[in-house]
Parts: sequence; C-alpha cells; structure tokens
Amino acid sequence: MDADFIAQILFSAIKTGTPLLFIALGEVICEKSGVLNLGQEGMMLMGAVVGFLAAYSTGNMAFGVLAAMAMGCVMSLIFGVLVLHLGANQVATGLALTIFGTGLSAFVGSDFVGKTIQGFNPIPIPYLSSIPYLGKILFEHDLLVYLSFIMTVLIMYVTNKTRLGLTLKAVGENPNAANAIGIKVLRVRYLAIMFGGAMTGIAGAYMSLVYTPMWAENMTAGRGWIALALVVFASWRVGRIMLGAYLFGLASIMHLVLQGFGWTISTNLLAMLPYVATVFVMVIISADKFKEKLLAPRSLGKPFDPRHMA
Amino acid sequence: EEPFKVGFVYVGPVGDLGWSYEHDQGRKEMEKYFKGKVKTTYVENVAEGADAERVITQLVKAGNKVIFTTSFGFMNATVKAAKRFPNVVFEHATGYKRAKNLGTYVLRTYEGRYISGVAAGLLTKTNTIGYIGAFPIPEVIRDIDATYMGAKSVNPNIKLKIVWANTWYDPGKETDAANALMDQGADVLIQHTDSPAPLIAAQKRGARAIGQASDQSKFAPQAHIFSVRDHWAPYYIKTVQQVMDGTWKSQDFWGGFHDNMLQLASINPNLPKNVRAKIEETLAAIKSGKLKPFTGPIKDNTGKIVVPAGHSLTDQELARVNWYVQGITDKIPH
Amino acid sequence: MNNTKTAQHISPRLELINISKQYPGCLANDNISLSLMPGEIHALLGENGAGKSTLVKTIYGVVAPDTGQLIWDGKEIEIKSPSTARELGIGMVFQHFSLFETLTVSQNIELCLSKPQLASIGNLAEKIRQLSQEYGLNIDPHRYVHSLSIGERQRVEIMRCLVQSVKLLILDEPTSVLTPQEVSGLFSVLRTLAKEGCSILFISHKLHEVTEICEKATILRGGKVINTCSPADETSHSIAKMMVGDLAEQDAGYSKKEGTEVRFQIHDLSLSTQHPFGTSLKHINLELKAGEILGIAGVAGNGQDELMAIISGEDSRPVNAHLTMKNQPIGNLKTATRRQFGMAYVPEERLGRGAVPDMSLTENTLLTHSQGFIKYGLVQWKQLKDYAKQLISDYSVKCHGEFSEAKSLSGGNLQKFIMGREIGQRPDVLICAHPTWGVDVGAALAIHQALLELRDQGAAILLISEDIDELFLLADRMAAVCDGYLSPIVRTQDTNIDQIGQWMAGTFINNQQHDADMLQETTA
Amino acid sequence: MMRIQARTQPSQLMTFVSPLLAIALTLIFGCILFSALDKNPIEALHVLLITPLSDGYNVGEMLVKMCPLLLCAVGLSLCYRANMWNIGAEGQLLAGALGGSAVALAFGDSTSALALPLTLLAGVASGVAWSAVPTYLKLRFNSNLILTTIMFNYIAFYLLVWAVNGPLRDPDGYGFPESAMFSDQTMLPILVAGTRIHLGILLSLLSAVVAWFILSKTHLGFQVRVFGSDEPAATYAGFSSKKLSWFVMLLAGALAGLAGVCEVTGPIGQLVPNVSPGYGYSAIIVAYLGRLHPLGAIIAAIFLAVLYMGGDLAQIQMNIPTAVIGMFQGVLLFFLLACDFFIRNRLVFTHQATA
Ligand SMILES: Nc1ncnc2c1ncn2[C@@H]1O[C@H](COP(=O)(O)OP(=O)(O)OP(=O)(O)O)[C@@H](O)[C@H]1O
Ligand SMILES: Nc1ncnc2c1ncn2[C@@H]1O[C@H](COP(=O)(O)OP(=O)(O)OP(=O)(O)O)[C@@H](O)[C@H]1O
Ligand SMILES: [Mg+2]
Ligand SMILES: [Mg+2]
Repeated sequence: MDADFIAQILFSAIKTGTPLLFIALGEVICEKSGVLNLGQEGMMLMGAVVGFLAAYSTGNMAFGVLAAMAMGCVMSLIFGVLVLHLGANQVATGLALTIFGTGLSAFVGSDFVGKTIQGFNPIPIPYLSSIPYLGKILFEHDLLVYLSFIMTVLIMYVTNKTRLGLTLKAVGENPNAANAIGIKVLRVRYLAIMFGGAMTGIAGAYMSLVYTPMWAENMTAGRGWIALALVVFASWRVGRIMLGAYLFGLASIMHLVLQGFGWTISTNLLAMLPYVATVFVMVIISADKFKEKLLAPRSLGKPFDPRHMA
Repeated sequence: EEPFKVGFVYVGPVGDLGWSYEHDQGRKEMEKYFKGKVKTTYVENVAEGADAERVITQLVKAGNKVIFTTSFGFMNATVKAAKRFPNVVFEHATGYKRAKNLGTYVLRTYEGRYISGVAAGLLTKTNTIGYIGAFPIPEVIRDIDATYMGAKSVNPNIKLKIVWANTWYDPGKETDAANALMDQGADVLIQHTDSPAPLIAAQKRGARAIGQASDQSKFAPQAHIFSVRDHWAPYYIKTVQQVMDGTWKSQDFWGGFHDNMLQLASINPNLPKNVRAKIEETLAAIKSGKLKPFTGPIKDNTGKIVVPAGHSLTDQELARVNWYVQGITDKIPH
Repeated sequence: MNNTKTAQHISPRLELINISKQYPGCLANDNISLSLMPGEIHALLGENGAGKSTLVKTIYGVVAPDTGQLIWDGKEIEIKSPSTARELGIGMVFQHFSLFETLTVSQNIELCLSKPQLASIGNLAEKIRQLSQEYGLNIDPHRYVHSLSIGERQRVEIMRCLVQSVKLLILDEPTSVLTPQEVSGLFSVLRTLAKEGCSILFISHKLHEVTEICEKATILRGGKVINTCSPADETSHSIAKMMVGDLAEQDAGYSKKEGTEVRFQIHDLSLSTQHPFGTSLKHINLELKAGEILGIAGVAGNGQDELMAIISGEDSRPVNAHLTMKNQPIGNLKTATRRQFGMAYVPEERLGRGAVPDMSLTENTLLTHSQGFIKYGLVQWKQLKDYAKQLISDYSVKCHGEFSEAKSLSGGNLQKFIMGREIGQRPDVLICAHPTWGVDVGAALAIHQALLELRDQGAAILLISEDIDELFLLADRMAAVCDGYLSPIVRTQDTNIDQIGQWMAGTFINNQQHDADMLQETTA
Repeated sequence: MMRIQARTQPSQLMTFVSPLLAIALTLIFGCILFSALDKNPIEALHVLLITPLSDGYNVGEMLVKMCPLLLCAVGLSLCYRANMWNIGAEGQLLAGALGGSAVALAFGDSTSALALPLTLLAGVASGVAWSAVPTYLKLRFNSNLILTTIMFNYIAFYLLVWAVNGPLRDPDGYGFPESAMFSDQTMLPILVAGTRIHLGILLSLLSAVVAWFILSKTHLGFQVRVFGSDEPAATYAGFSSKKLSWFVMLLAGALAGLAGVCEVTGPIGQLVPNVSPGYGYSAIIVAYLGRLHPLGAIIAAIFLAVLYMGGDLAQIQMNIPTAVIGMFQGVLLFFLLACDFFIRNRLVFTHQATA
C-alpha cells in the first residue's frame, strides 16, 4: 500500500463522506434548535430528483443545486408545520416524511430514469492542488465538495462565535425561557429546519449531479440514516461532524477496498462493517451519560407550543 | 375479439435501467409486434417473498394466459402457481425448476462476457481488469470465468480484480466499487450490476468500461467500449406465439447471440482498428457456434481439471459452475 | 435614570387601563387598571392563580392582552414583544427563571440586548463587572450559569435588566428562593434603584416583605383588582384578609411535640451526585423520631433533591448500613420495597412526578398504592375506583370526579389529593417536600392539619421546605442544608429565623472539613 | 371568524375521529392525484381499497399480508407507549426468520412433532436476541435507540444474506441464495383449505388481544403506561425503568421474531433474502394509525394490508405505478398527524370583531 494509493483512498473517502457531511451539518443546526428531523432520507431523495430534473431541463448545474435546495426547504416546511404548528410527534413526522419522499421522488423521477447529464467536473485549485499528497486528497474535488468545506467553517463560526449561534443554543436548551425573553422560538426553529432541508437538498443534488450524475429510484440507499447517526456520533460538534463524515465515508468504501487485497471474509459480513462501526462508535461516544447530558440540546424532540406556556 | 393476455412480474422498478428495464423493453417490443392481438400487464417492485405468489395469482385471475416471472427469487412461487393453475403457461427466468406448464429461460451472458474479456484484455494498459460482482451465484461466477478466459486468450499477463458490491442495483455503491477497483490499478471495468454508475466513474478517471444489460453508451461516450444488451423480445414473441398456436412445450431455454437475445450495442467508434476487428471476429465465432468458451481442458484455480479436453459444458453443467478458472487468484466468497 | 423625587408626582410612568386576558377555561385578567409612578415600589398581591404573572407578562410583551390600553410616559403604546418592552426600559425577573444553563453569564445577558444596545455598551463583560460593583451584586460574567447558585442566578436576571437603563423593573416572586440574608441584599438593590427613579413592580406571597419595602399595593383576586392600599398602613394579617377574603384563622402556633423512638436514621453518608448540575452530599447525619416533624430548611439546589432521592430509594446506591429504618438497614432497597416497609413520600413537583398529568385520579391512586389493589398481577379497578372516590371526598379535592385527569386539577387540589394518597398508606415514615408551595391559604391549612394529625398518630415526618415560616410553624425540630452539608438539628423552640437563615448560608460548615471534601471530590 | 383554541382536556372523541378524518382526507387527496394521472379516481379507489376484500381468496391474502404487520405493530405500540423508540422491528423480523429457518432446516425431513414448535421458538428467541442487544446498549451505554435499532436492521439483513449464501444455502439449489424448501412438518398448518391462511394469523390476532389485556388490565401494563407517559412519576412510584424497558423491547422482539418465522414457515416455505418487503418499517405506520393501541393495530394492519394489495391490483388493473402507493401512505400519515392536532385543540367560531 503506497502513499499514492492511500491518498487516493482518502480522496474517495472525502467524496463518499460529502453527502453525509451536508446532511449532518443541516441536521445539527436543526437539532441545536431542539428539533429532531428523521425525514432526511426522504428530503434527500427529493433533492436528488428535483436537482436532476432542473439540471437536465435547463442544462445548468447551479440551477439544479438551487432547485434541490428549494425542494429540501419545501419538504422541511411540511415537517415544520406539522411539528411546530400542529404539535405532531417529531419522530413519527420524520418517518412519514421519509416514506412520502421516497414515493414522491420515484413518481416524479419516473420519466427521467435513463437520462444523462454531464455532471460537475472536478476543479483542481491552482497551487493548493500541487501540494504533495494533501493537494491530491483535498484540492482536486468538484465545487460542491469545496462548498461543503466552506459550509463547515461557516457553521462552525456561526455556532461558536455569533449571536445567532447563541440564540440557536438558547432555543434548543430552553424554549420557554427563550420565548420569555422575546426570542421568536418558532421562527428560529422554522429557519433551522429549513436550513437543514436546504443542506439535505444539496446532499441529494450531490448524489444525482456529482456522485453518479443520473437519477435512479432510491439512489440514496440509506445515507440519510447514517448522517443522523453521525450527528450523535459527533455529539453536536461541527468539527467532529466533518471528521466523522469522512470516517464514515472511509468505512463504507473500506469493504470494497479490502476485497481488492484478496481478503476471503464473506463480502456480506464485510458489508456490515459501516453499520457495526456506527453502533460501536455510538456506544463509545454516548457511554458517558454525564457528558451527553451536557452536550445534547436539552429540548431535543420535545414539542414547544407558546399557546400552552404557563 | 378479446386480446390474448400476457402478464409480467418484475423484481425491480422498470426504471432500474438494467434487468427489469430490459424485460420491460422486451414486453413492449412484443406487444408492438402483435399489433393489438396481445395485451400485456406488468407488476413492478414485487418482493421475492410471500407477495410473489399472490401477485402471480392475481395476474392469473385477471385473465392472463402466459405469465413471465423474471427473477430467480420468484421460482418457488411460480412453481406453486403452476401447480394451482394447470391451464396457464408460466415462464420463469434463470430458474431450474420446470413442470408441464412451467418453462425456464436464461441468457448466455457468458458469451457477452467472453467478448468483454477479449476487448478488455486488448485495451488495458495496466494489464488489470476490474470486475464488479453482484452476488456470488453461478451465473455471476460463470461470467467471471468467461471474462477471464476471454482476456487471457489475447493477453497472457492479464490480472482480474473482483469486488463484490452485494447489490444488483445501488448507483452509489457501484461507484464506490468502481473507484476501489481503479484505485488498485484497474483501467477497464466490467460489471455484473445494473446501474450505469461504474461507466460514469470510469469516464471521470479516464478509464474504460463495458455497459451492462442495456445500451449505456450515452452515459459515458468516451469510456464506453460497448454494451452487452439483454434482448428478451425474440423469446417473448416466440413463446407467446407458440402458446397462441398451441405448440408451446415446457423447456429450459438458453438464448445467446445466436438467437439475437444478446446484442453488442454501440461499439465505440474510436476503438483501435485491431481491437474492433478482434471483437467482431470473436462475436462471429460465438454466433456461429464455432467458439464455445467453456470447452476443455479447463482447470479451476486449485489446479483440478473441471472440464476435460474436448468437452464443452452442457447447459445443465453450465448451470452448476461454482469454481474460478485457473489464473483467478481470489476465492469465491459467500 | 436622572428623574428626581420631585418630578415623580407629575405623571405616572405606566398606566394600565382595563386590561383583560382570557385563557381557555379561565379569565386570568379581568378589567385590570393600575398606575405606577417613577421611583415607586409597587406590590402586586393575590392568591395563587389570581392573575399576577399574567398581568406582568402582558406588560413585558410576553402575553398579548385581549383588550385594554397601556400608557407609557403619557403615550398609549402597544408592547408586542419583550424586545419592545426592553427598548422602552422595562426589565423583568421571571418567576421561573429564563436563563440558559449552558451559556455563560455574559452570553445570557447578551441575548437580551439589541444590536444597538450592545454596540453602545461596548465591552459587555466590563460593564457587568462595573454594575456588579455599583450595586453589590458580585457576578462573574464568564461563569456558566449551571455553576451558579439560585441566588446568583437571580442576580444575573437582575443584571440583565440593569445593563440597559431600566425605568421599570418587574420582579415576579423574587424572594421565594432566597435566604433571608440574600433577601435583604436584594432589597437594598431595589431601594437604590427606586431612588434613581426606577419604578418597581414587586410580586410576593410574603406579606411582611411587602410591608417592609412597598409604598403601594394592588390586590388581585380571580383576575380582578379588588383593592389597593398602602402597605405601611396595614398589617400582614389585614392584607391577607383582603387577598383571600374570608380567611380561616391561620394560627401562628401549633403545639410542638417531642418524638419517641428513632424510626429512621442516616449515618455519616457522603455521596457524589449523578447529575451534571447536582450537589454532592457530604457527611449527612440525621435521626428521625416517631411522633415528630423534623424540618429541613435550605435554598433550592443545596442537596435537597439528592437527599430526597436517597431517602426515598430513587437513588439506591448508598451502602446499606448508612441508612436504617426501624433498625433495619435499607440503603440498598428500591423505592417500591421501602414503600412496602412503611415509607411514604410526597415529592416537590406534584404534576409530572407526584401524579401523571394524563392519567385519571383513579390511576394516579394506583401509582403508589399497589398493595391491596393487585391480585395475580391484575389491577382491581373497581375497588381502586371506590378508594379514589373516598380519597377525593375525605380530603375535599375539588374535581369532576375520580376519572378527572390529574392535570385538570388546580395545584392546591392536586396537592391535597397527593397528600391524602400518601397519608392513606398509613406510613411509619413520611417524607414530604414543599407541601404547600404555591398552594393558597385555605388548602395550605388543610394540608397542615393533615400532617399534624399524622404526626399525632405516631408517624415520623421529614419536612423539606424553602419556606422558613412554614417550617417554624410545623416542625418540632429543625436543621438546614447548604452545599450538601446538613447542619446540626435543634428543637424549634431553641432557635430563631436568624440562626436558621445563617445556617442556610452555610455558616455551620467547618472549613477544614470542607477543604478535605473538595480535595476528595476533585481527586475522585 | 374562526380561531384555534387549546382544549382544556384532550378530546376522547377526536382520538377516534382523527384517523377516520385522516383517511377521508387521504381519499380526497387520492381522488385529486388519480384524476391528475388521468385515471378514474372512483375506480382507482375501488381497486385500491375494495377489491382486496372482494372475494374469499383476496381476503385470505389480505390476512396473510396483515399477519407480520400486526405482529410487529403490536410490539412497537407497546414500545412507543413506553417511549422506547424501537425502529428495529425489521431487523428483529429478519433475525426471527433466520433463526427459525436454521432450526427448520436442521430438522430436515424429520417427522418429529417438536419440529414446528421448536422452529417457532427459535424464531421468537432470535427476535428477542436481536432486540436485546440495542436495549442493552441503551440501558448500559446510553446509546441512541433509534439509531442502533436502524443499524441492527442493516446488520440483520446482511447476516441473513450471508446465511442464505453460505451455511443455509440449498446444496441442490445450483448455488442460488436460497435455502431448501422446508418439510411439511415445519410448516405452519393452513387453517382454511385452498387459501394461505395459516396459524400465524391466529397468533397475530391473539397477540394483539393479549397485549391489550396486559396494557389495560395488569399492573405491569399500568407500569408501562406510566413509564411512557411520565418517566419521573414512574421513578417516583418505584417502577423499574430498566425492567420495563426490557419488557417492552423483548416483547416487541419476540413478536417481530415470530412474524419473521411465520413468514418463512407460512407463505414462503423457505429462507430467501427478501423475507420482508419492509414490514418492520410499515409496522411503524400501523402502530401510529392504531393509536398505539393493540386493538387499534388490528384495524390499522388490515387497512395497510389492503392498501398494499390494492397497490399491486392497481398496477394489474389500471397500470398505476407503485411509487404512487408510497406517496399515498406518506400522505395518509401526514394527515393523521395533522388531525391529531384537534385532539388537543379545537376550532372556535367567534363573532367578535378583531381588536
Ligand atoms: N398559558 C395559560 N393557559 C391557560 N391558562 C393559564 C395560562 N397561564 C395561566 N393560566 C391561568 O391563568 C390564571 C392566572 O395565572 P397567573 O399565573 O397569572 O397567576 P398568578 O397570580 O401569577 O399565580 P401564582 O401566585 O401561582 O404565581 C390561573 O388560573 C392559571 O391557571
Ligand atoms: N395551562 C392550562 N390550561 C388550561 N387550564 C388551566 C391551565 N392551567 C390551569 N388551568 C385551569 O385553571 C384553573 C386554575 O388553576 P391554578 O393552578 O392556577 O389554580 P389556583 O388558582 O392556583 O389554585 P390552587 O390554589 O389550588 O393552586 C384550574 O382549574 C385549571 O384547570
Ligand atoms: Mg396555583
Ligand atoms: Mg405567578
């Protein structure tokens, strides 16, 4: 295993981890505001199909990404209205969103199966990409991967350094108190949910415009769920989410890579690897109850209704 | 006059671009051929569990006289239905259980693989072919053997790297598998999974690949060498005609290039002349029956003779291939 | 802030005219009018549910009134949100604090300021330090709120109001969680503010405090203003009469009793907390005797919850021998076993812990009454229903019947029900937390009576409360907790509010002991 | 003027009306959808909802489809009642199918009377084992149950695929990933000749009744309800949260495992990779549709079974793609969740002008 080969694998791990990163970044904002959205898979599929449709019909990739973001927002709004205004159970609503999105995307996309588009091309960044190894791993990607880098830094900045971040944290910790001091809790939560939707939309677009530039039913194959696990894995910290996304990316290609070395372990058992690893890591991360209590947004998953406030 | 009704049961969505898609193409072509005399119905996304038997029964109850069940997993459900409805003709793809009113049919995909191997063996610069397997079932093993033998016939230094994706269809995973193979030096990819994702991945990295099941050239015009297209229509037309005529008999049918049930689609015009010539020569030899890939002597990769000299495997023997030919260093996983 | 006393009489700072607010099922504010002068400390009084919090939330923009006008400095205004209120110079300290534990003091304060305010302040932390000195509040801007005591938290809430120049400060029951010493600290801050011209609206159930610092008082009952008075001219008793109308004579003294044999004992127990923001218990020694009420005073968050948990068995980590009941070690027994052994327990939060909000009173009876109503694992619903009916009538619980959901009851009635349920187990030992917290006078009286009766029947009762007055009223012996330590136990007759108040602030803690404990905690 | 107002008490009536209202709204949505697809909406809804119940054969098939849904949903209802967010019925079902098959195959052609009971037992035990692990991880390591159970679904699937490709593969099956057919001794008895109505269906109905009995008549059930509705109260009352968590999770695992083994020993008759077309996930919808009430789950399971069968029939008779059915289910759930709003709130009509 030479250094180039390792660089190549890390490069692939970043590509594989990028859709997870997008979703998890959106979801972490959503969860920081106290809302658990399990509908990622459905939103992602809708993002993928709409992104593809838009890019296919206009020939404009950027338009495809925007359309996917918009679609993600719309899907998350359905979720938002049910959960925030109608006080529906967040877990059940999220699941419904996934079921709905899976069906709807298949329906909408049925005429576009087998159509092709060019897809985003990699754009090596001048100078940076010529750094030995590191350049190859980090700076020979396509625009959306760079966007994910930027979003990570941006979100890290916003959550840790700005008043917006404080507000978000306040709403997620104690919505009643936040409401009492005049923070518009529902507005913050709507925005957080929609941001999450938009990010998941991009993740969908990444699948259908970059990763495999085509539309196929159910093409996200469970990535939305993994991304949700990732947020817990990272204990709601943005930097860790990025690291985690690439680790998960690595885990999910590792069984394919290992086969190439002539491993004789059953491929089915190897295919369990990412899932077993997820469980394993989650156990380690959350074993410290004390810490988890400090880190998890305290009102996560609990409904808030200003009308019912005493 | 009432049209003659024919039912199809698909395992995937008709939009999978691969297996179910080509069956559906065959259905459409057949329906067109009979110009209104035949009416077809299909059910897609039928799970290979308890549902299959019900769906088949419902098709029978809806008046279908011939029913094609197009995935291996429908075998026992089809057998049961055939027992219950002796007056309906059943045709099950890729299976091995037959009855008076139940026939089976399968493609000689290994013929296509052999040609793929030849083309890949000539085109590779790294002498490494990457092969994406779906599940280690006989059909897939057989095709890997054929690929290797084809490649070896033109390139003695050839190496075959195999990665099992554990899926018939998952574009993301197929992309990962393609990338893993290219990371390990493969520059020509062959796949036994259904999506065009590996072709796209190959094109992105300047490698080459062969399209699977349907004509996938448009997904990656530069990388695409050719597609081995499944072409079910001739069989569907023939079978339905026979049933209508009352001449149908249960049999185990193997269709290949000779029967026009496999086609080389969209051979890349930019291939070197000699490669193209070799491809066409091999195709002709297979079509005419002069070249039968599984002709002895063949040793498996433990060194045991599995096909004695002078013998060509019969269809029954082909159905049971569960060894790698000598030269493939991997073990068959499970 | 530079209003002078003489300017006061010119125009009111705030006038409320006919404010009404309807909640589903109750009219919380009914045509309330009120006016407030600059520099005036004005009390808002009334029994529970009278509508005080609703009214001040209206002023602060949290609740929108259905009808009525607000006049601020002579102009009619509409306060749509707390930020509007803050811009006008209205600050509020909530009954239930509105602080965020995972943020620091200065972050908490920052959240309440608008961008221009923040910009005009410049360095917020510096400003907090400066004000902190000016008013003697003693707040470190960089500490996390979860590491602060309740008293400190309240100072943070006040600081929130001070960083913007405040013209009206609203305090909703600010003293219920403070030690007497802290209360007097608060009062001096309020007096300073008032002198600077700030108006203060002060809600409290402690009438002696009202007579101490308020110039005027408005009394609400059932959402209506029923009286205004000037507290200096009244006694606590006469105000109380205005509040509740016909007041059953609230006796200042019940007879005190001496306990007999020791029923329950805690023996040198130290235990680290399981909660990130909890308090560890240190060297607790306690003897509870049959036929007495032992009162434990203390400000919330000083280890009461942890103490309750180990006594009730919710936390069964202690070594067996540290806890004994009727001379049997019980430290490792679970709650259910202890209950069978004769212990009953009334928790602090009645709804959500003492009773399941969404379940009927019948079902809530079963919560702690499993013996007798379970046969072969099956619930004897019929007997249970009859028993619940009995409880409701015995303790005159106002409700629609035994099928009413717990959450449909008012706080006081639910508390009566829970007390009845626990007393109904004929316990040998009853542990009781804040039995009359937020309960109005009539209900409180009934609850007191029930407790004394149980004591006279020979039960041992442990009473944990933040309300010193109540403890002095009921307890035969007393102690205080602070920072996880328990003070010595003394007979009520032999002590006074001052001493207990000092103990609540921790004066009994031996410094050497404390340092040793801290060392142990950090190394553990 | 219409205004939304919170109710002082949740409405009992709406608890029952809400699912009906949701179904009605979904039907209206369906009409619009099918019209937009150029299909006759009345005919489509007829095929979708009525035809599956139109004759004996269809009713039998509907029951076959209902069985695994109901078994899983009953267990999930209990879990959700206790606030245990178990999304793992799918994996537990697969584990049950796998474990049961292993025993059934081990019996081979034996005519032992123990064959079937032991096979069923093995299925149940495997389901229990599969839910025990995430439960343990939650209780011991505090890991997120939703996510671990989802991961265990995937792991169970690959384990099953591994088994049918390896140790349990039919040696005479040409290497295809399927087990041999089970012998008649290990197959569930058919209750009505000429149909596929098997003993498992009876067991599923029984399980719902038993679960209802436990929940409403026993102390254990009471504890589960308290625990789910108000955990601090359960702690206060001294109910062991661990014990209750184990109880609901293992029961759910057992029922899902039973569902799995009933599928392989009932309508399928062998172990195949696709034992379940996602029953474990659909059961979540069933549980909610049934108001997390075991008896409600029966009606909900029937409804969903009808909808699934209707989906296939709609393809056969009207050429409507399957994707539409998925959408239909999602919309149904949305409407249901939305209608629940009116359990806690109501519309009031006011004549008062706005201030
Ligand atoms: N959000 C709400 N929805 C419905 N009713 C409410 C709400 N908030 C308060 N109420 C009711 O309005 C009435 C007045 O409540 P409020 O909190 O103003 O009383 P209070 O005088 O502050 O009482 P306390 O002394 O207990 O704090 C009570 O009956 C209360 O139950
Ligand atoms: N959030 C709420 N929503 C609807 N009704 C409420 C709400 N809070 C309280 N109520 C109703 O308002 C009434 C008064 O409740 P509250 O708890 O304020 O009583 P209270 O006047 O304080 O009596 P007590 O002194 O017994 O505590 C109760 O009957 C209760 O049902
Ligand atoms: Mg009250
Ligand atoms: Mg109040």
